[in-house]
Parts: sequence; structure tokens; C-alpha cells
Amino acid sequence: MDLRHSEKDEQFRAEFRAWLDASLPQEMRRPEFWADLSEEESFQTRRTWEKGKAQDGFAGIAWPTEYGGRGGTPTMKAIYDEEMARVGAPSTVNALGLAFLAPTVMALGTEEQKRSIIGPLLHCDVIWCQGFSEPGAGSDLAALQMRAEPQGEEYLLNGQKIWTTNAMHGDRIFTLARTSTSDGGKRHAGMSMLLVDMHQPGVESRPLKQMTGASEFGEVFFTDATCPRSDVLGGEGNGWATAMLLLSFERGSSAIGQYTEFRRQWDDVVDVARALDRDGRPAAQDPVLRQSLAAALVELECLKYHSWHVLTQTTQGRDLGFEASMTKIMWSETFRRVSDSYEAVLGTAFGVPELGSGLRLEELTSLAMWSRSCTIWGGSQQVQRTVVAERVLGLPR
Amino acid sequence: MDLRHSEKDEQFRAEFRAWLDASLPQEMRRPEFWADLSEEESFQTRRTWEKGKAQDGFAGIAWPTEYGGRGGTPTMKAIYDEEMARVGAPSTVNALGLAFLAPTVMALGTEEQKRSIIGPLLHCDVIWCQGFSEPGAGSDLAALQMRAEPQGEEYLLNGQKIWTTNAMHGDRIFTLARTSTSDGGKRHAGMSMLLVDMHQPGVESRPLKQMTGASEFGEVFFTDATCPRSDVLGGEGNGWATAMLLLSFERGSSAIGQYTEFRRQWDDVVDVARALDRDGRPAAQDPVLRQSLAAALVELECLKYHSWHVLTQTTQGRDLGFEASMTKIMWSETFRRVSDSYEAVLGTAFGVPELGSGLRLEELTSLAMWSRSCTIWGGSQQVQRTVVAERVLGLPR
Amino acid sequence: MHFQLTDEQRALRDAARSYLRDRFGPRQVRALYEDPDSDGVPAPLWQALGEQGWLAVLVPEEHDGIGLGLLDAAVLAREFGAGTVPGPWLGTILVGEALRLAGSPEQQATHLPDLAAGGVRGAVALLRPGWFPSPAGAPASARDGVLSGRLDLVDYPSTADLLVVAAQDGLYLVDPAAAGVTVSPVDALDRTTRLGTVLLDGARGEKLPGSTPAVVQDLLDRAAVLVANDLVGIARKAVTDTVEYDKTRVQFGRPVGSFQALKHSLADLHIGVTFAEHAATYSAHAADVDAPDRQLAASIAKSKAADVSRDATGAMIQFHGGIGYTWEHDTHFYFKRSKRLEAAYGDAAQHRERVARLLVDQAPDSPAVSAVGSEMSAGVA
Amino acid sequence: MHFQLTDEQRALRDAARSYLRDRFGPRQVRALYEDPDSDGVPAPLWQALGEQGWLAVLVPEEHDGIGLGLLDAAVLAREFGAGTVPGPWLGTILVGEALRLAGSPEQQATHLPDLAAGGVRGAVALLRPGWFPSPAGAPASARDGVLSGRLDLVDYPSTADLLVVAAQDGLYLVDPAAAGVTVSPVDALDRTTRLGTVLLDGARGEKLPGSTPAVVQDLLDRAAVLVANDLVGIARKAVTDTVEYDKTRVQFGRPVGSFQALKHSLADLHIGVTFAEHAATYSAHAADVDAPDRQLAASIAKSKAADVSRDATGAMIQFHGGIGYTWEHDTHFYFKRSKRLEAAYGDAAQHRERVARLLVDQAPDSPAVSAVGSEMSAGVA
Repeated sequence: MDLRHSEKDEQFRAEFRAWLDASLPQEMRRPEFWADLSEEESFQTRRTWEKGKAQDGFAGIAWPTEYGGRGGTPTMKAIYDEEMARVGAPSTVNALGLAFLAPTVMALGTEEQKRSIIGPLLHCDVIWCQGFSEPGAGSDLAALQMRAEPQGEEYLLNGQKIWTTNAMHGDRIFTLARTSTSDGGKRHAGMSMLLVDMHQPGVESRPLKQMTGASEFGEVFFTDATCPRSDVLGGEGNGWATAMLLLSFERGSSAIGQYTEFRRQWDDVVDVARALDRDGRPAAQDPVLRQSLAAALVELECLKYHSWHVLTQTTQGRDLGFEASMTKIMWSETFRRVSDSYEAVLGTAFGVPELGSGLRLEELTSLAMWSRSCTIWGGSQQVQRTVVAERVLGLPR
Repeated sequence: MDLRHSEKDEQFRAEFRAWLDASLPQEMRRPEFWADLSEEESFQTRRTWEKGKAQDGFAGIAWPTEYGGRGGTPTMKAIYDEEMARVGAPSTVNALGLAFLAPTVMALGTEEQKRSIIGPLLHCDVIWCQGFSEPGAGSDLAALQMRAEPQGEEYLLNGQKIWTTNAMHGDRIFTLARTSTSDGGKRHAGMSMLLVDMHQPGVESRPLKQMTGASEFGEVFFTDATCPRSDVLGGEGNGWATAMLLLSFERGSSAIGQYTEFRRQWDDVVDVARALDRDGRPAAQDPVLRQSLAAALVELECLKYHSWHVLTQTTQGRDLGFEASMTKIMWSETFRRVSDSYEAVLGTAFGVPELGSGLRLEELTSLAMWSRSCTIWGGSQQVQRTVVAERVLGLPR
Repeated sequence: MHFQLTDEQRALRDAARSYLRDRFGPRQVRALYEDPDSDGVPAPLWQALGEQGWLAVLVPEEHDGIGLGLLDAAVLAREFGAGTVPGPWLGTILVGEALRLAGSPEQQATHLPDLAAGGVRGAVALLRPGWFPSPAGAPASARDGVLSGRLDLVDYPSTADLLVVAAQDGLYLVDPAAAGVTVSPVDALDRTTRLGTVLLDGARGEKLPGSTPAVVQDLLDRAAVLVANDLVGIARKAVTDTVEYDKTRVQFGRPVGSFQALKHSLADLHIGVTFAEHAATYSAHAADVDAPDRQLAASIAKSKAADVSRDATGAMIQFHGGIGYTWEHDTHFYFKRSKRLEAAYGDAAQHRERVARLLVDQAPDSPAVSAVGSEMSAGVA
Repeated sequence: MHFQLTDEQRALRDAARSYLRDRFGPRQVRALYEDPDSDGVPAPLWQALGEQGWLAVLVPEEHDGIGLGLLDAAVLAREFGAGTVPGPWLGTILVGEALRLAGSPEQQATHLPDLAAGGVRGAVALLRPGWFPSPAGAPASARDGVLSGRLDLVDYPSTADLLVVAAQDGLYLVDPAAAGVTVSPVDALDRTTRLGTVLLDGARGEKLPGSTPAVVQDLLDRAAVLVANDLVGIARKAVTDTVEYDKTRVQFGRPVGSFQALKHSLADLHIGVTFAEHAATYSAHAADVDAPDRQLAASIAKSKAADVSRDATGAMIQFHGGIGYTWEHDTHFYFKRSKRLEAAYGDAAQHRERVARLLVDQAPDSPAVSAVGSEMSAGVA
């Protein structure tokens, strides 16, 4: 047991911390700054800042240098996540590309794909969307209907994708479609992963307003859109395997970034509890609310320990396999616990933009609602529990 | 909305209360009295007292007078349950007979069966056991294996039953067995409900010790035991339908008796919390324990309201159908909540027979453990939830 | 013994239900969501509330009301919860109750007929947000009939014609248009209300002479009972709609409602809502018959309803999947209304603490302990 | 960064595991259940504890111990929980820790070698049952080295050779055979212990000179950490055994473990136990490196372990069906041991309250807040 990082890793922390100190304006660290921007302004501000970060060498931390990465260790990536969350740095505008597409390209892509995709992605020159879910294919991804008919050197795409993050800002979309006609009962056959240009007449994106009022998601409609046959990732007809590999990359994540974010959220909730009046004393002194706050903190710290466990395994080159699929349940449930304690502390004031004291609440309220979507997307809690039961505990199907 | 009972019903309450005052010795109302008796002594004491109660006309409250009942209303039966629980009267020694066998005999039995079974049952001259579950047939009753081969005017019984209440005290057992050989895949076919004499060489009962150390349950082994063919209830080959009807009688119960018992338990837990020291003040003043106690009380009172609802429907002659199968979940979960709050209050002292103050805890501790069996027997919580989802909410199988 | 609504109460419920089905459904609610700057009181709805007598239920007949009981109002509150109905119905009802319970004959005669007809809209500020539901939580202070204080999170203050404000010594009628009264709107997540802050700075108030601490507590309990019924309406609707959706939504080749984990969650929610419905019903009845356990019943109802509605509206999102998180689906109407009401007039934990004060801190055989037939001893019905 | 046991710690774990598999299994535990009047210390087991060095792990090498850390002891505690191992191991370890942390060189030299070898059995009374885990909960009072008080729910007092008792001013060594000490056995539901009440009435105690309040708190935290590890061992075993049983138990023509509702419950339990394992491990490590968040870590571990073990042992009964409720099945060993330990040295709620005292009542950037690399600033490992 030794929780110290290597000297080299800590040097990286110092270097990145110094860069953040110098390059992240103070106002951008406050949630109010972002709450007061339009979605478009917010996106462009984040994009510009992230581009600068990449130019200064802080992108693709653990990726090979020949494709534009920094060539660091998994621990450096964890430190990067932690430092980003610690200062409240803007979240990436290329989340799906970074988390899913890039490692898949690195694993299955042609040399040409690696060179043409990774660099522009890191530098936010190309913003990537993910096109998996459809109205009839949510938890059951294999039910997807989108068709991509081969026509000469191109595919002709028709269909609809939904819950597409950044749909309104995307330049390209990696999307799963059926490239050959149905193969009897084999629902997983005949799919391909296509890399499609979104700036073409046959692709139309519409924002999808969420219950928060924001529109991080959208729908993407394909009507005779085209895609060159060379822009298949992982081989034609191998789409299901490619998608499964792609989704597996989330599992390697140590969740230290999520921990650090949710811990900041918890600290803010505690600040609110200290400021909020409850029977003439701060809500933070109410014995029952203290139980709720502390219960959330217990889960949070356990999430941190688990991220150390995952990082230890990853650093030693071990594949966590399906054991790691527990991470999604862990962080999303923890997020819910922190959000629940916020709801308990706020009471009737939940949903009001600020308290009398001037304390702004938009961000915390949005997070509390956002936590409810996190148990749905990326494999609902119900689907994940079944995976854990069958693949980790070995319970029969 | 009118929660008053009719004058006639209230007269019955007064009459029964007076009888209890006169006929239930004070010491028998205290749990310590029972804790200090052996199981055999306890059973015989209860049997004698119950016999006297029946002789004085307080048995079979809502059953027809011609079979030895009192001919009262469903409300009188609820009042009876309530008054019995209120004074902590001994529980019946013929529970399965009263709750299940008697109404089934009344519905399906021959006139001869009605006359020969009901009276002796009410007067505790014959103690009845129920023989349904087998080691391989718990939640899945239809998997039962016990055989009853017709041989002339008798059946020859071979097999084993388990979780048999009062196995060591029973005189007769109503039991489900296969009277014809397997009918292909029809697991429910070929069963019959037999009324078997337990005082014969082919029937052997063994106590089954529970985690509490007590042995309310037992196993019953049948080795070439016999049963006259006239002692079939509901017709040969109709065993499954007869059993389903029999089990449905539990659903008509208003749960007011359970409420009253659990409420007494809660009151006792509160007394313990008042006596127990926690940081120099009574545990009852601890804000977190108060939440646990109050949460249990909320469920308790809701159970009471629900029993009023059921009683209202029953009084109006309405069949609650499967809606009433929720009652088992409700009372057993409520019982667990009360028991959980006891565990929380006791802390490290859980399982110790008495507190320094002389407060005896055996009964409360036994109840807390017993509550864990109640979510298993009579249809586990899991089976009941499926019934509610499919039969009440109409969710697809 | 009949633990059920009377035929008249069922008729009242059915009337509200058909009005909402035919005249004020989710489309009308959505209009309020899309127009947060509107006053939040759809004119046809408000007119209907007056015409149908739904503002008059609790007003005595001598003041042009219908003179029914709290259970009748609760029947309406439950339907209004199920329909996420906007408007100052509750505030108007509570102003009426304050006048009925504590007003002088003159005050009653002046205001009750207008309140019953819908000509006057009421709003109340009875409790500081977050405070334990007791008279000690009064948000204003009074000296010689002059009021000061900041009244936070008041429902519909901007459209109110008459305010009832709790001060340390009782209840006051306040004219929102009077000098010393400033109303500022506050954004609300739940757009089936319009929230505001009311600043009292030397505003004149007219004392309700009968407003003893016991009466203020009674008014708080009545508010809690009505809110509990609203929450129960929300929760039932959330479960019903989710069950219906999950019967038809197919994934993995079968309706998602056929998966056992969903079934068991929905079965537990159904049972929880059933308990909460009973509790909400009994709490209103207990007030009507002045049962010995009426305070206990109010706290049981409010805590159970808040817990169940929180769970049911949360599950409604989860078990609708992605669509349940969108603005276009009605799910968020229920979720947001539930959030606003869960803690109103005391949250679940505060009402559990009150249960403990009533039963744990008292002698075991205190009259607060209730049982079947308890009304006999109270001698009323 | 390695958040995992060392090779040596894994070897220690494996040794304990094989001993329990081969030499002290459920059959031996059952013998204790069937013979409640025995002293509860199986002689071969106690001898093995001494021979294997499992009593010496924390005793410094200079006193014939092995001089390892709390994490090594925690590794053993976890296996002992999984095996529901009886005997005064914990009491003996804690007496050793009290001496190591607060004893004079003479006291250490006199007692530690015997404790390490198993020649002396220890028992402790550090906290009144039900009290918040702090020095203020000391059960005895001392005046001029003379002790009085009633020490409730002490583990294995009847077989103890040496007692450590907390009084208001620190820790005392007490000879259980001395005048003024009366030990009376008390029935315990969990028969993997033997409980007793110790009455001190003018008994002589020998003060441990270093027992400041901080040291007493440290000792309480170490006790909580070891109990948390025991509970985590219980919980893991409960989940594993239940999963195995449900893979083979067939009802409705399929293994019950194939039903989704069971699957999801077991998946959640598995995740909960995994979290608790991490927390129990880190809390011991944090004590070993004197991490700034060591108190926080102890409370996190104890509260999480208590909750998880309660849930897992309860589910073990439920998901074994009827057989899980019988005396003949081993399920109740786990359930009852869990019940005894869930509240030992503070229950889950009390440790959550402690978390709040450490983090909610302090300034936000207090050193109690931990993160990866926090040990760097403490400068120790």
C-alpha cells in the first residue's frame, strides 16, 4: 500500500497546476460565469480555451506522441482529471470523441485514420458526435434501424439518431448503422461503424430540450446522407464488435475526475447548508440533514478509494474486465446521493435561482437534475446491474 | 367516511372486553410469563385457555352458528382480533386450521366434513397442521413431489413436508399430494388435498430449530402412511384449485390484528428507548433514532388505515381480488420496520436478554428475528411483488 | 364503519377529473411552462374554479359558501396534484380557512363571499422556509398592527388581492397593494406556480382576533394535509403513467414492464402510494371530526406523501428512460411540482420529528394514540 | 501508487484463510453454538493464534512481536469475520495497542511479550454501550488509582487475564482477579463471543501514563477500524455464499439466481461490499501512515461496513429462503455476529455524525479533506 505517486507523475502535476494557474482565468472557475452565458457562447468559450490547452501540450495525456498525445502514464491522466476538476476547469467540448472514438481508432483504425482523426480531435478542430441510440433502440442498442446502403464508393444513410450530445455543434459523427440487409434473427449482424460528415445537406440536427431547460442533447436526422466507404471504422459488417470495444473504454476510467467534481459539488452543498436558515440556526447543524450530508460523503470517499483501486490495476497493465463495469453504477449512484442531500438541504427553496444571501444555486440545481439522467444514459442502471450480476457474480441468465 | 362501528358491533366489543378482563390472568399478558415456559408448557397453556374461550362462545366469531361459530359480522371479527392483540392474549394454537382450513371446508367441504371438522377445530380438540412446502417446493409450490397412491379405499402416502407449523403438536394435517401419475408437463394436475391423521405409524414429525433457538416449525415424514379416500377435500385431482382457494383466504384478512400486535411491539420499543442510555440521555431523545421510530410508526398507522379500507370492502361484500394480496407485503414490511428501529435503538445490546434496568428483551429480540421469516413464508416478498405487478398493475408476464 | 369517500365526495372528484380531462390538460400546463412571464393564472381555469364551487367548498353557507369539510377540499387537492393544476387555489382556500377559524364576524362577512366566488385571490405566508411547522416559524413580526419582515417563497403573491401573514402573535390580513408592501417575483423551477418574495416594511395588518397559537397550528396542519393530498395525486399519476408506458415500450423484444426489476419497483411504489392515499384521506377526515390524533395524522400524511411522491416522480423519470428527461414529455411537470411541495409546511423528516414529539415524548397511554373506534370517545362525527 | 495489499499481506491473508478452511470451519463454530456454557475459547484455535503470530502482529519486535501495522491486523480481522471466529483475539490485540500507545516502558516490557505469545488474554472496556465513540464515553471513573463503575457488554471478561479500562482521565490496567472486580457472564445471541458485565467497586488500576484523550480516541478509532474489517469479512462471505446458493437452488424450473430482482439486489450488495472493503482497507492504512484524514477514514469505514453487513446478512437470510432461517444452516452465525458488531465502537449513524463534525463543522479547506497524494504533505509512508 503506497498512495504516493512517482516523482515524475508529481512533476507533471506541478507543471499542469502551474499551467492552469496561468491559463485559466479566475472568472471561468465560477459556475455563475457559465450560468450567465448562452449555450452557444458557452460552447465557443470552452472550445477556444481547450484548443489553447492542447496547443500547450495538455491534451491526450496518456496517448502516443506520434498521434499528437503527450505520451504520459495512466497516473498522469488521473492527475490531469483530478486537477481539471479541482479548479473547476471547463468541461471538454469533445467528450465523446476523447472518451470513445479516439481509443477505438487507436485500436482498430488504419494508420491513415489515426493520423487524420486524433490530432484534429485533440485540438478541437473537429468536434465529434456519437450516433448510437435511436427512438426505438435505447437500452436495447441492437434494435437500431438506421440503414447505410452501399452505392458505389459511398453509403447512402437514412434514419434517425437521438440523445446525441453536442448535436448542434458537431462536425462529424461516429454512428452505427445497418450496412447489409437483415440476416434472419441475428440482430447483431450487418452493422458498421461509420464516420460521417455532419456538414452536408442530408444531415439535419435538432436540439432536444431537457427538463432542465438546457439542450446538451439533440436528434440527428439522416436523409440520403452520404459517407465514403473508406470511412468505416473497424471494418464493414463489424459494427457491433466495434461498438462494444468502443463502449468498453469507459470502463477503464478511474472515476477520479467524477469524484473530484462531485466532491466540489458536495463542498458547495455544505456551504449552502451553512448559509441556509433552519429554525433559527444553520441547516448544517440539523442532525438529520447532517446524516444525509455525511452519507453522501461516505459514498464519495468510497468512490475515490475505488478509483485508486482501478488506477492501481490499470497502471499494472491489468484488464479489469467486467468488474470495471461497476464503475458506472458507483459514480452515478454517488452523484445521486450528493444531489439527494442537496434536495434535502434546500427543501422548498429547491429550484429557486438564489438564496437571499446572494448564494447562486442554478449550477447545483442543474447538477441535481442532471444526476437523474446519468442513471439512464450510457446503459441504464437496470442494464448495468444485470451485467454485474451475470458477468461479475456469474449468476445465470 | 364514518369510522364508528355499529352499536351492535360495539356491544360485542364491550362483551368480549369484559370476558377478557375476567378470563385472561394478568401474568399471561406479560411476555416474560411466556419466555419462562418451555415450548411444550407454553403450547398446552395456550391450548387450555383457548378451549375455555371457545366454550364461552368467543371462537369462530364470523362463522355460522350451526357449525359452532358465533354468527357475527366481519367487523366483530376485526374487533375480536384487535382486542386479543390489545391485551396481549395468547396466540391461537390452531392458526393454520382457523385461517385456512376452516373457510375452505366451509366453501368446498361435504356437510359431513363441515360438521366433523369445524367444531373440534374451534375447541382445540383437534390441532391442525398444514403440509404444503417441501424441501424442493418452497416459493414454487407446484414442484411438490409427495405421492398419495390410491389403494382400494385408502391412499398410501410417501414423501416429506417442511416448514410445518406446530408439527410436534398436530393431530391432523391438511396436505397437498400427487394422487395420479404425472400428466406430461402439467405440473398443476393430479394433485389432491388430503386430510391426514398424524397419529399413525407412517407419520413422523421432527422439530426444525430456527435461528432464534425456538422450534415453531417442523418437518413431517410420510412413509406408507394412510388416509381414507373419503378424507379428500375439494375432490380428488382438484388439489391445486383447492390449495389456491385455501391460500386466498389470507387475503381477506384486514390486518387489524397484525397492526395491533406490531403497535404494541412499537410501544415496547419506545419504552426501551426511554430507558436506554445514549450519551447520558435517553436513546428516545436521539434525533436520528427518533426518525427511525417515527418512520416505523408512520408505516404502522398506514397499515391500520389499510385494514380499515379492507374491512370496509369486506363489510360491503366486495371481493378485493388480487388487490388484497398487497396486505402480506404491507404487514410484513411494517413488521420489519418496527424491528429495524428496535435494532437501531438497541445497538450493541441487541441479543442481550435484559437491560440493567431489569427491562426484559427476549420477546422483542425474538420478534425482530421472527420478522425476517415473515418475508419468506406464505409466499416470499419476491413472489408477492410479482403478483402485485402482474395481477394488480397489469404489467406483462 | 366506512373508510371511503361518500357518494357526494366521489361526485366532486369525478367532476374535477372530467373538467381537467376535457378543459385543462397537459397542453394547458405546457403553455404555462413556455410562458414563465405570464401571471400563471389561466383565466378560464380560474373562472371554472369559481363557477364549480371549488373555491367555496370550505366557506360556510352563511357566507355564500358550500360549507363542506377538509376532506372535500382534499379530494380536489388530489385531483389538482394529478393534473399539476396551476393557480392560487390553495392560497385562496387557506385565506378562507384563516378567516373561518380566526376572523371576526365582520372580517368573515367582508371577505369570505368574495373568496368563495373567486372574485378575490388569496395568498398566505404562514411559515419561514425550512422551519419546523409550528407557530414559532412565523415569518413576520408585528407591533401595534404594523408588520415587518421578509416573506420568502410565497405562492402567487403578485396576483393576490388579500394576504394572510403569520406574525409572532398571530395572523394578520394584509392588503398587498398597501404602503409598506413590496412584492418581487422569483423564478420557480415548477412553473405551475408563480413565486415571489414579499417585503413588509411598516405595512398595516388587520389582526384576526381568534388567531391563538393553537389556531395557527391548526391552519398549518390543514395546509399540510392539503399539500399531502396534492402530493398523493402527483404520486398516483406518476405510477399509473409509468405503468402504462412500460406496458408498451419494447426493448430486447419485450415490453420493459415485463422485466422483473421494474415490476418489483413498481409494485413497491404502488403499495407506498396506496398507504399515502389512506393517510392523506384520514388526515383530512381527522381534522373534520376533530379526532384526538388529528395532529399525528397530519404529520403521518405529510411525511408519507412527501417520501412517496419523491420516489414515484424519480422512478417516473428513470422508468421512462431518456424520453422522461426531456422538456417535451410531461414527466418533469410532476417531478418539479413534487419538489416544490415535498418540503412545504414541513418536510418528511420534520413531520417524523413531530410524530416523535407526539408519541415518544408523551406518556404511552396518551390520547394521541389512536385506534379503530377512537372517534367514539371524541363523541363527534 | 498501489492501493492494494503487499505480497506479505496477501500471504498473511492466505495463511489465515487456509487455517480456517482446514482447521476451524463452521463445524467448530457450531460446537460453540451448541455449548453456550463453555468458555468460548477453543483451545486449539487459541494455540494456533499464538503460534502463527496472529496475536503478535502489532506488538513491536523489541517486545517479541512482529511489529507490523494496523493494516496487517485488519487483514486478519477480515478473515476472522468471514470465518465467524470466536475468541478474545480483538480484546488481546487492543490491550496490546493500549500498552504500545500509552504504556510505560516497564508496562510494555511486562505485558507485551505474553500478549504476543498468547499466554495472556486481554479484554477491554473503552466505551459505554450506545455512547458516541469518544473519550467522553469512558465507562469507569477513577480516583487515586481506584476504579469504580459498571462495564457493560465486555467481550470475554471471564477468561481475561488482563483488562484495559477507560476512565474519565485515561486508561487503566486492571487485574480481573483483583479485589473489587466482579465479572458476571451475560447471555449473547452471537455465540462467537462470551459477554459479561464487569463491576468495579474500589478496584485498583494501574494508569497507562501516555493515555491522553488523543490516545484514547486513537485507540477507539483503531478498534472501530478492526471491527469494520471484521464486518466487511462477514458481508463479503454473506454475498458470496448467497450467490453460490442461488446459482443452484431451483424453483419454477430455473435457478432462483436467474430472477432479475435477485440479480439486481445481489449486484447492489456486491458493489456496496466492494466500497466497504476499500474503506476498511484505507482506514487501516491511514492509521499506519498517520494520514491527515485518518479519523475521517475510520468513521467512513465503520459506518459503511455496518450498513453493508446489516444489508448483506439480512439478504443472506431472505435469499436462502426458509433454510436460511434455520438453526441448522450457518446463515445465522453471520447475521448474529454482524448484529453484535454493527454498533460496536459507534454505530453507522454516530460515525456519520462524526463525519459531519470533521467536515461540515470545519472550514472547507481544513486538512481533514483528503485527496490522492494527500500523504505527500504529511510526509510519511
